[in-house]
Amino acid sequence: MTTLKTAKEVIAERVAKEMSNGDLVNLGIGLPTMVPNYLPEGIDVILQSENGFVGLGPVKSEVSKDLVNAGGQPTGINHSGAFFDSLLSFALIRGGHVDVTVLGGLEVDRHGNLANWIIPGKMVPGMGGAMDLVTGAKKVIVAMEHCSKKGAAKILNECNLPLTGKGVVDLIVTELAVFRVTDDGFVLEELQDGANIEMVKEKTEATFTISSNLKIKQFS
Amino acid sequence: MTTLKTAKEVIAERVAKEMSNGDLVNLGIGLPTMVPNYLPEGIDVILQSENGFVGLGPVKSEVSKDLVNAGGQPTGINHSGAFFDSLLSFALIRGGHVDVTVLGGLEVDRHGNLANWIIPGKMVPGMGGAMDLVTGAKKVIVAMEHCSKKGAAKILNECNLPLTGKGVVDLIVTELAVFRVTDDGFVLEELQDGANIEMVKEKTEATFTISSNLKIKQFS
Amino acid sequence: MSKLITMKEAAELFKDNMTVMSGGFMGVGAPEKLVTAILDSNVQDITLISSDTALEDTGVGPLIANNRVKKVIASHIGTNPMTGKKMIAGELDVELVPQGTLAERVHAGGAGLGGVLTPTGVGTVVEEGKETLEIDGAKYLIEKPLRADIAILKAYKADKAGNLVFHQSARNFNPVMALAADLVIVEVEELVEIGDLDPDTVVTPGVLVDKVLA
Amino acid sequence: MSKLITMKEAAELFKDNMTVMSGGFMGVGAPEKLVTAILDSNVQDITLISSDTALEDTGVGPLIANNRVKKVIASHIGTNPMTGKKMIAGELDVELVPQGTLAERVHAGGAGLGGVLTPTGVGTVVEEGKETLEIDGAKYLIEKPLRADIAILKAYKADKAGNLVFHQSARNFNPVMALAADLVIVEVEELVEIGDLDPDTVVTPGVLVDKVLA
Repeated sequence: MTTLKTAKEVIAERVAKEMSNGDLVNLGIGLPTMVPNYLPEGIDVILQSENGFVGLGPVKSEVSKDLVNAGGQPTGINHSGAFFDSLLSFALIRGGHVDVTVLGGLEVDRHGNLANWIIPGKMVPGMGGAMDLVTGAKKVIVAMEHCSKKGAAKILNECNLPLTGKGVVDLIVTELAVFRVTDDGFVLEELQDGANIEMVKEKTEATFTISSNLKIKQFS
Repeated sequence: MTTLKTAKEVIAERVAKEMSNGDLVNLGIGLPTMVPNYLPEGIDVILQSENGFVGLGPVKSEVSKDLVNAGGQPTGINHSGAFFDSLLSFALIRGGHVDVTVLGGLEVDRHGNLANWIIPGKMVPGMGGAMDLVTGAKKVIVAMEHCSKKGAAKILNECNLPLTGKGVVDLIVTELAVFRVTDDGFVLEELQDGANIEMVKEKTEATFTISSNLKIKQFS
Repeated sequence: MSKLITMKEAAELFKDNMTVMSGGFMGVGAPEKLVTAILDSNVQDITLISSDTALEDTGVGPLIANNRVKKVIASHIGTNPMTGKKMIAGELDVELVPQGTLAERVHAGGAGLGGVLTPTGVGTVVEEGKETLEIDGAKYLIEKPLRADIAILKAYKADKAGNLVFHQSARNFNPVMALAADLVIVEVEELVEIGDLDPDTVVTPGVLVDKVLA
Repeated sequence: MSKLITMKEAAELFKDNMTVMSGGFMGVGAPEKLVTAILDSNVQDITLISSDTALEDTGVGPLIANNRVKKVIASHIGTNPMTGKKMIAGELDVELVPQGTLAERVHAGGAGLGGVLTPTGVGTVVEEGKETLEIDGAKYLIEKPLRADIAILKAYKADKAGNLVFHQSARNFNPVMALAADLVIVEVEELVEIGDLDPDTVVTPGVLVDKVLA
């Protein structure tokens, strides 16, 4: 019996395949935090928390008031982890020591621009560490549902919202497709289970080319 | 019975009077390291070693291969000391956290310029931490014999040697005199034991004014 | 020359219009007693530099709720709705700074540097109004150093010389800010004797700490 | 995925013309076994970045004596007369950098910054050939970031994940350089098990360390 997966689960599972063993990974809040649940056999990653440690893991025996993740939630640390200050934490991030960051997105465009921190006219939360992460991480993966809740396209020729980073996105993973960002714009690399090219074209405002090695995910 | 003091002892003793209790002090090699021997009663200073600690003190029970001063010599650390890396060490120095640095000098001029790191045509040792120290310390004291071994003036209108720092010197202490560097040039503040104004003028190339509060050290 | 002070003595150190820098991330590792000392002092019009404005009732949050702050320099204000409300109402000036830029600006302020050359924020609103510099073909923003009149920090342990160690993620901005203020006041969970801390594990040397809340 | 390597495996990692960064101050905290590995590798024309060139027979000194270095970037070369002799003979290029500027340049290289804005060296020969910037009325040199192909470091203890702690003044440039090279190799006095080091006292997180000399 096949259990129907949610869009978020489909996305998280696909993002997990981008990880290599030993990668230092920083995950944004929300959907990205589901990624570790889907890591393939033999792939272990080390999670960084930008408030000052590596080795983020589940809470062990008891909650510590001094140990929270970047979202302020209680968390744990692995035996091999280490704490440090914010200066070193962002030196890791900006200096290219983080192999992969996975973030949500409001808009991504074919120049690799990402908008995910502010919607004019709404409450302004602040960029936190997101601008540093997209600038410094070796690989920036945007993990998001293909369209907004209202059905609007989020994969655009040009972002409309204020940017989080310019020319920073490497890969977009949605519940329908995987796009790689190249110097020549978007390349459709993969269709998720049940998606087809027409469907993706319809829900994507941006123009894109189709990879000659287009992968089509089999029903599992 | 009065014991005759060497020039270096006279200088070190006078420099020691510039210290306030609790000051963080960085001492250059040579003469400056004699200063702590002359600290007045009730005045304790904390010594910084730019290779990465505060609380420099004498070697205690046994020598540690990992504990040397900035000259590479075995040293000790006080109970209240702390070790850190070179980045923090020079953040302390450049950031104005060092209250006083005492350094030797080859030449000082009335603009507060200091030359003490290189003699063209001779072996080049390198500036080490000296340029950071003279730039960052709150008070820069040059502790040196009034003239060179050949009798040449070292307190000049304009330095001839390559500079260690531009406009950085606050005070010069020699075995004859104490000069303060002001925006208007040198002010003779004090005559050491046995010195007089004529003698100082003769051995000083730079023009200087004489403080209205000129102190003349009494024979002790 | 004891560094120990009481809450009352701490409260007297704050003045109107001061710039205050506070350690803490979402309230974790924030000096909540010193925040109370500021509230006790009735001081107004603070410029507050902090990673974030925590929640309404944690960390530096109460300074916002009690109208003590005229300007906030922070990377995140979303968890304290009071900050956003007052900003929109024009009662509070907010300068949003990427968190890594904030860390380096504070480091620059504490280390005597003229500023920070960072790629973070290039091509975004963060670039607006700032000078940029091209170095070896890449573009960098020139971000100015940050310093404060007073830094309020939270440490796990301090000895009586002011040497500090921190616990877990409560470290965050505290050691960076210890260099960047004219006066550094620390609140601790445990005060220990000189000699109790291993000089190899001290994170912030006591020479940077002016006052320890007893 | 063990990080442990032998002396022979270490020697194979070095190539001609590489830039190598070494921890250590006058030989203290310098990775002398890794220096031997470089000598064993017969590698030539290294660009060496280090606080100083130690003594002829300590720290990185033997790399100079054995003619493996074409350029040195350091703050002090006076304690190793071979460095000066070779420089004067035109066999060795030497770039002298103020020690604090060296620390910040390595930090900039490791932290993704475009450079350092420092007042150190303004008005001296250090300024020659460099761009300057005036910020709020003061003049700063723009000093470029420093990175290396390989950093060779010395730690007191490492666990098998590469987490490092240091001993006394042997720390110096080691933790700063751990961020600024494509490959980071560490020599240790004691190798311990994962879990033996307290995450609060680790100075350099293991994620920065690629190889540990067994």
